[in-house]
Formats: sequence, structure tokens, C-alpha cells
Amino acid sequence: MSFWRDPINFIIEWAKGLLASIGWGPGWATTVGFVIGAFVLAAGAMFFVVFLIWYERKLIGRLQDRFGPNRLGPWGLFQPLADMLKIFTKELITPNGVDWVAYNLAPILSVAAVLMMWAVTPFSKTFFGVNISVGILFLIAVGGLGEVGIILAGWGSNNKYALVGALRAVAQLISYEVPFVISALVPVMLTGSMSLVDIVEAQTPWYIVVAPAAALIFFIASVAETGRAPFDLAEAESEIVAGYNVEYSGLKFGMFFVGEFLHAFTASFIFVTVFLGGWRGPGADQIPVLGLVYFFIKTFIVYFALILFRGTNPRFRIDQMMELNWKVLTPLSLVVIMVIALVDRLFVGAADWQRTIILLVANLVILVVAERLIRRGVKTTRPEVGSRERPIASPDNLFIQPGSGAKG
Amino acid sequence: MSGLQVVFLIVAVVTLFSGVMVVASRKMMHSALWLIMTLLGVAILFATLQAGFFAIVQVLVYIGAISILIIFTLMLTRRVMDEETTQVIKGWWLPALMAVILFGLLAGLLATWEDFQGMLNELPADVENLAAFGTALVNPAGYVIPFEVASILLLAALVGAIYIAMERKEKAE
Amino acid sequence: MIPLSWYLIAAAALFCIGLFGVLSRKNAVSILMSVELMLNAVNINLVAFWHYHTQLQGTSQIAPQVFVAMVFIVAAAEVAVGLALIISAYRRRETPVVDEMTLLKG
Amino acid sequence: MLNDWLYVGIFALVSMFLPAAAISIAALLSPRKPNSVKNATYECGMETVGPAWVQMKVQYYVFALVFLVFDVEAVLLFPWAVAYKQLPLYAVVEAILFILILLGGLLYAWRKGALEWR
Repeated sequence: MSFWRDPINFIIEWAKGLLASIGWGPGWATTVGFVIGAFVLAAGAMFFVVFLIWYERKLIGRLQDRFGPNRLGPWGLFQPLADMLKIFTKELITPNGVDWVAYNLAPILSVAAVLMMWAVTPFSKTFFGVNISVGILFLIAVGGLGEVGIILAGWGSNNKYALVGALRAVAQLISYEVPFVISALVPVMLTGSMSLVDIVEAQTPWYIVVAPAAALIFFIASVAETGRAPFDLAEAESEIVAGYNVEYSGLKFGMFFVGEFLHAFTASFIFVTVFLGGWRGPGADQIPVLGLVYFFIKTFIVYFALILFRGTNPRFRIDQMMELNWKVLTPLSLVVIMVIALVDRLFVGAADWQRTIILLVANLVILVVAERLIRRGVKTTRPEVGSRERPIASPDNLFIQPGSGAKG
Repeated sequence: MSGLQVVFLIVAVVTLFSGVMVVASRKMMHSALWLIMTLLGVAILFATLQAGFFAIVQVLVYIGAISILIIFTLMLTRRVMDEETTQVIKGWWLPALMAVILFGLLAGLLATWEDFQGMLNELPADVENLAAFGTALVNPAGYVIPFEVASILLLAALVGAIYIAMERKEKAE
Repeated sequence: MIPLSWYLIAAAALFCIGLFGVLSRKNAVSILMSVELMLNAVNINLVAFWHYHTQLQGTSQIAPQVFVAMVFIVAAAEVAVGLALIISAYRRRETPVVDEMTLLKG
Repeated sequence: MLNDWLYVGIFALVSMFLPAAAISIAALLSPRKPNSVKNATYECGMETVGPAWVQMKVQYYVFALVFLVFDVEAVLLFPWAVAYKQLPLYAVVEAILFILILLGGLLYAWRKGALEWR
């Protein structure tokens, strides 16, 4: 194994040899290796956030016809560092009556839940934290720990707005977990394994080609799972004070944001791993480091799409969001599972490319039919514009009298 | 004592302690949070038994769904939140005595079993054969009846719970 | 490696803790939580026996796995309906405390 | 196999430790001048009224309930999905029946109006 083909694994093997040569037993050497590996990966992820924040602010700035950060360093590249210094030295206010353990555990848990997703993702053919046989289920389960973190934040900070925000956020997250889990069944079915390494290796045509409907549902649901625009109504900064994190300050508040930015990036590389072929690309099998490059290029393309999604869509209303989930995505994902299972089984004798085309056509038919049905449903249920009394900021109702009918 | 045994002891102690706190906490919310801790400990115990699938399912179903459902219910039922007084019945020592006696009986009974001291060795890596499990679930010679009955049970739970929980709303309309 | 007995004792202890909770707590929600503890104790036993018998037979044993999965499903159904009943009873009686949910007493 | 779980456990501990360490460092670096106004519960500048608890809608419970049921369903389907490639047609149909029964539950909830946000 040469250094240039696979530098990361080369260093790992070298370090293992070093530990063995100073007389450590294999058990301890593995454990120490694990600790160092986990530290490097997790710390790398956390420092990566600094870059992500710059990237996103710059891009969002461009989308909104602004410059974004552009004073500190080349293209404003050092701006997040300055922000980090500032947030590190801000006072950490602990309000009265908080539940100390819950209050302090919540920001830690919300970052840890995202970081743990890095443990099972294959970044290249030879570079991954660990290959557990239930990888894709692990990703979903760890996301559930983030919800516990949100509940801890909302309840622990002894504030009714925080509590309401937390419950709303959790209701949103668990709702969108349903289509997320069900559409994750499709790659498992096509691969015959839950291990993410196997799922990447099995994608001879990428699964987005085989099952675009499942990929679309998975993408929308994972954007909603990150809890950012247009699904960010639990913490809509421009409309309400904040959500579950209203009582937090300084770095504890910052940790929620670190978790959010990291989750957006993590969601995009999970999408890449599951549906866009992960590290696969020309030559990546022979030269693993090339796979790493492909992986990050694909991830940044999806991340770019995610930021575009954020920057160009207006925020959902909560009833619209719940309707989108329960009345569109969930039934659709169940139908997709059934159709793919049936079609793939009926054409079991066909060649691979024929099955790919058949599945693709089946998926597209589902999407078209669903689109028609949704259009019909929306037409019949949309209320007439102007049928209700609407709150307009006119001089008459600037001072709202009780019972005047001008309420939102 | 091997490393795995140390891990087991720590996890078991933490799990049992949180279990005690579930039944001993005064605030209902603390009780629910300790329950999450217990469930996590049980998940780690599953992982030490190399049942990776069930460890993850434990986190997914119990922590991700059931405990959140319990917490939502706590938010819906008001008096539990401000009730700071005792949460146990007056003659609580009787159940305590019963529990201790039952534990003694169970431990004594188990100790007479010949395989009680059997060692659990590390299994080969691919032994948790999920494909075989999945095949058995839909195999008519295997467990297809429990599989379909499970879906009917879930359907019944869904319909029943929605009917019960939303009943008053319907009367009001 | 860990003896089977450790798991069985831990599960028995967890079961007894749950039993104590069921018998002694006033609040219906915490009775349900104690039932969860007992179900978890059962699952620990099942998974431990799965491991033990898989080790003895050399192949993965299906029956314990199916049983564990069924326990998960039953637990989910039980929690769903139980909590719905508690919510419904709370609406009528304004209390989640079991002793006060008496329809027949004066 | 156990080594894999060891790594997952270590990674979980490390990923808890790193944010905790960052917050501890920030707590050392930051000033600490509490006063009663600063520490008061934030309610948009108003005086805090009542306990930090509000009556929740039953809607939250219903969403969590439907989520629980479909989560458990997906968990049963995952082993089936792993085995899917080796299954005969009737086994696939059985799983589809399983999904259809639960789809019926979803339709009931829809009809009942449980999926509306009010």
C-alpha cells in the first residue's frame, strides 16, 4: 500500500505498527487507536463547522444580493474565527430556576447526536470509522437522541416559550422521521444489507437513478430533520424570539448552532452515501484517496443545493408542514416501498440494466401520479383569497380592541 | 477481570441505579428522564451481547418514540408537573418487601440451574444473521402469523388510541 | 467474557424494581413507565439466552429474535393505548392519580 | 464485532466530551456577573407570569402516537428488506399486506382528522 494512493490508511497502519512495536498488547493498541481515531474525526468535524459557517454565509449573502462576510482575511475567510473568539468570551448566563443537569446536557447532546453520525459513514473505500451491520438504522436512531436534547433544553430552562418551542420542534422532527425511515428501506432492499459500506459498494447505477421517488422523499425529510429553513418554524428568528434555545447564551447557545450547521452538512453526506454512490467514481476503487475527493465534491454539491433550498423558499406554516408530511410524504413513501418491492420481484429474471429502467419508470410514474393527486387535492381545499378577515396593518387596527375580529 | 466485564458492571450499575430513580423520583419529568437513561443502559447491554440490531432498535423505538410519547403525555396531564409531594402510596414498604423477596426467590431459583454459570463467549462477526431473521418473519413455516398479527395489533392500537384521545373533541363539534 | 448469570441477575433486579414501581406509585404514567422497566428486563433475558443458545448451536437462533421483536411491538401498543386512556381519564377526572380514578366509589 | 461496538461507544463518549470541553473552556474565559434582572426568565421583557408550564394540545400526542406506530412498523420491515433479495414472490406480498394494513390505520387517522394541525 503506497502512501500516495491512500494516505489516511497508511498513517493508521503505521501508527498501529508503532504502538505494537513499543510492546502494547493488541487489545490496548486497538482501544488507544480507537480513542485517537475518534478524537481526530470528531474534532475535525467540529473545526470543519467554522468553514461551513463561512461558506453558508457567503452563499446566502450572494443569494440575497449581498456580499456576505468580506472584511477579515481573503474573502472574509477569517470572519468565523473572529465570531468564535467572541462567542467563547461571552458570558454564560444561567437563568433562575433551571434544572442544572438538563440545561447543560442539552447543548452537548444536540452536538453529540450529529457528531455520532460521522462514526459510521464511509468516506472512501478504506477510510471509515467503523462498519457496523446496522449502519443506516444507527444514523436514524442517533437522530432520535437529538430530539431528547431538544426536550431537555425546553424543559430544563424553566420557560414556557422554550417548552412550547421544544415540543413544536420535536413534533416536527418525529413527524418527518416517518418518511425518512420508510424511504431508507429502499436502499436496504436494493442492497440486501444495512451496512453503509455495503450500500455504497452495491451502487453500480446510483440509487438516485434506480429510485428517484425514494431519493426525493429522503432528501426532503432529511432537510426537515435538520430543522432549518424552510422547515425552521420552531426557531424562526425573524418571527418569534427563538425556540427551545431562548434561555441559552454564549457558547451554550452557539453549540445549538454548531449542531445545526453540522447537521446540514451531515445530512447532505448521508444523502450522498445512500443515494449518490458515496465515494464511487472513476478510479476510486484503485486509488482510495480519489474516493475521498469524489465524496467531498458530491457532498458540497448536495450542500449547495440544500443552501439554495434554504435561501429561495419561504418558510412553511406549521399546518402546511404537517400536511406535507402526513398527507403527502408518508403515504407516498409507503406506496413507493410497495411498488418497488413488487416490480423488482416481478422482473427478477431481467438483466440489471433492464431492471434499472423498469424501476426508474415505475418511480417516475409514481411521482407523476402523486403530483396530479396533490394538485387536485390542493385545488379543492384552498380557501378563497379574501374570504376571511385578514389582519392588515392599517391605521384602523394598529390598536387592536379585544373582540374586534382582527386577530391572526 | 476482562475489559468487557468492567464495561458490563459499570453499565449494569448505572442502569439499575437509573431504574431505581425512575420509581423513586418525586418529579415526574425526572422520572421520565431517568427512564431514558435506563433504556440507554439496556441498549448498551444488548450491544455487549452482540445483538446490534436490537441495541439500535432499543434506541430507535424506546428512546426515540416511546419515551417521547410519555413526555408528551406528562405535558398533557397537568397535575403531575406541580406535584412535589410524595409519589408513592402510603404502605410502600409492602411492595418493596415483595420486590426484594421476589428478587431473592428468582436469584435462588436461577442459582440451582446447571447452566447458570455458563460463559458467554464472543460470537463470530456475521452470526447476527438479519437475512435469516427477515426470511423467517415472512416464511409460512416460520413466523408469518405473528408478523401479520403484529401489524393488526399496531393498527388496533393506532385506531383505539386515536379514538380514545380525540373523543371529546368530536363531541364538542 | 461475561457469565450468563450476570445478565440474568441484572434482569431480575430490573424486573423487581419495575414491580415495585407498579405496585407502589400513585401516578398512572409512572406505573406505565415501571411496566416498561419490566418489559426491558424480559428483553435482556431473551437477548442473553439468544446469545447463549447461538453460541451452543453455532447458528443464529430465530425464535428469541422474533420474541424480542414482538415484545417491542407489544410495548409500543401498550404504551400507546395506555397513555391514551390516561389522557382520556385525566380529561374526565382532572387527575392522573390512580387512587382518585374511582367511578364507582361515592 | 464487539470491537465495532467499542468504537461506537468510544466515539459517543468523545463526541459528548468535545462540546462539553468547549463549554467548560468558554465558562473559564467568560466573565461572570450575574444579577437578578439578567437571570430572570426571558419573556420578551414582561414580568414572568405563572409556572413554566402550559396546557399542551392533544395534537402533539396524536402525532407522537402515529410516529411510534410507523417507527415500529419500519423496524419490523428492516430485516425483511435485508432478506428481500432472496425472498419468493409470496413473501413480498405478505410484507405488502403488512404495509397495507398500516396504511389503513393512516387513512383512519386522516379521516378522523387526527392529522390536521389545529
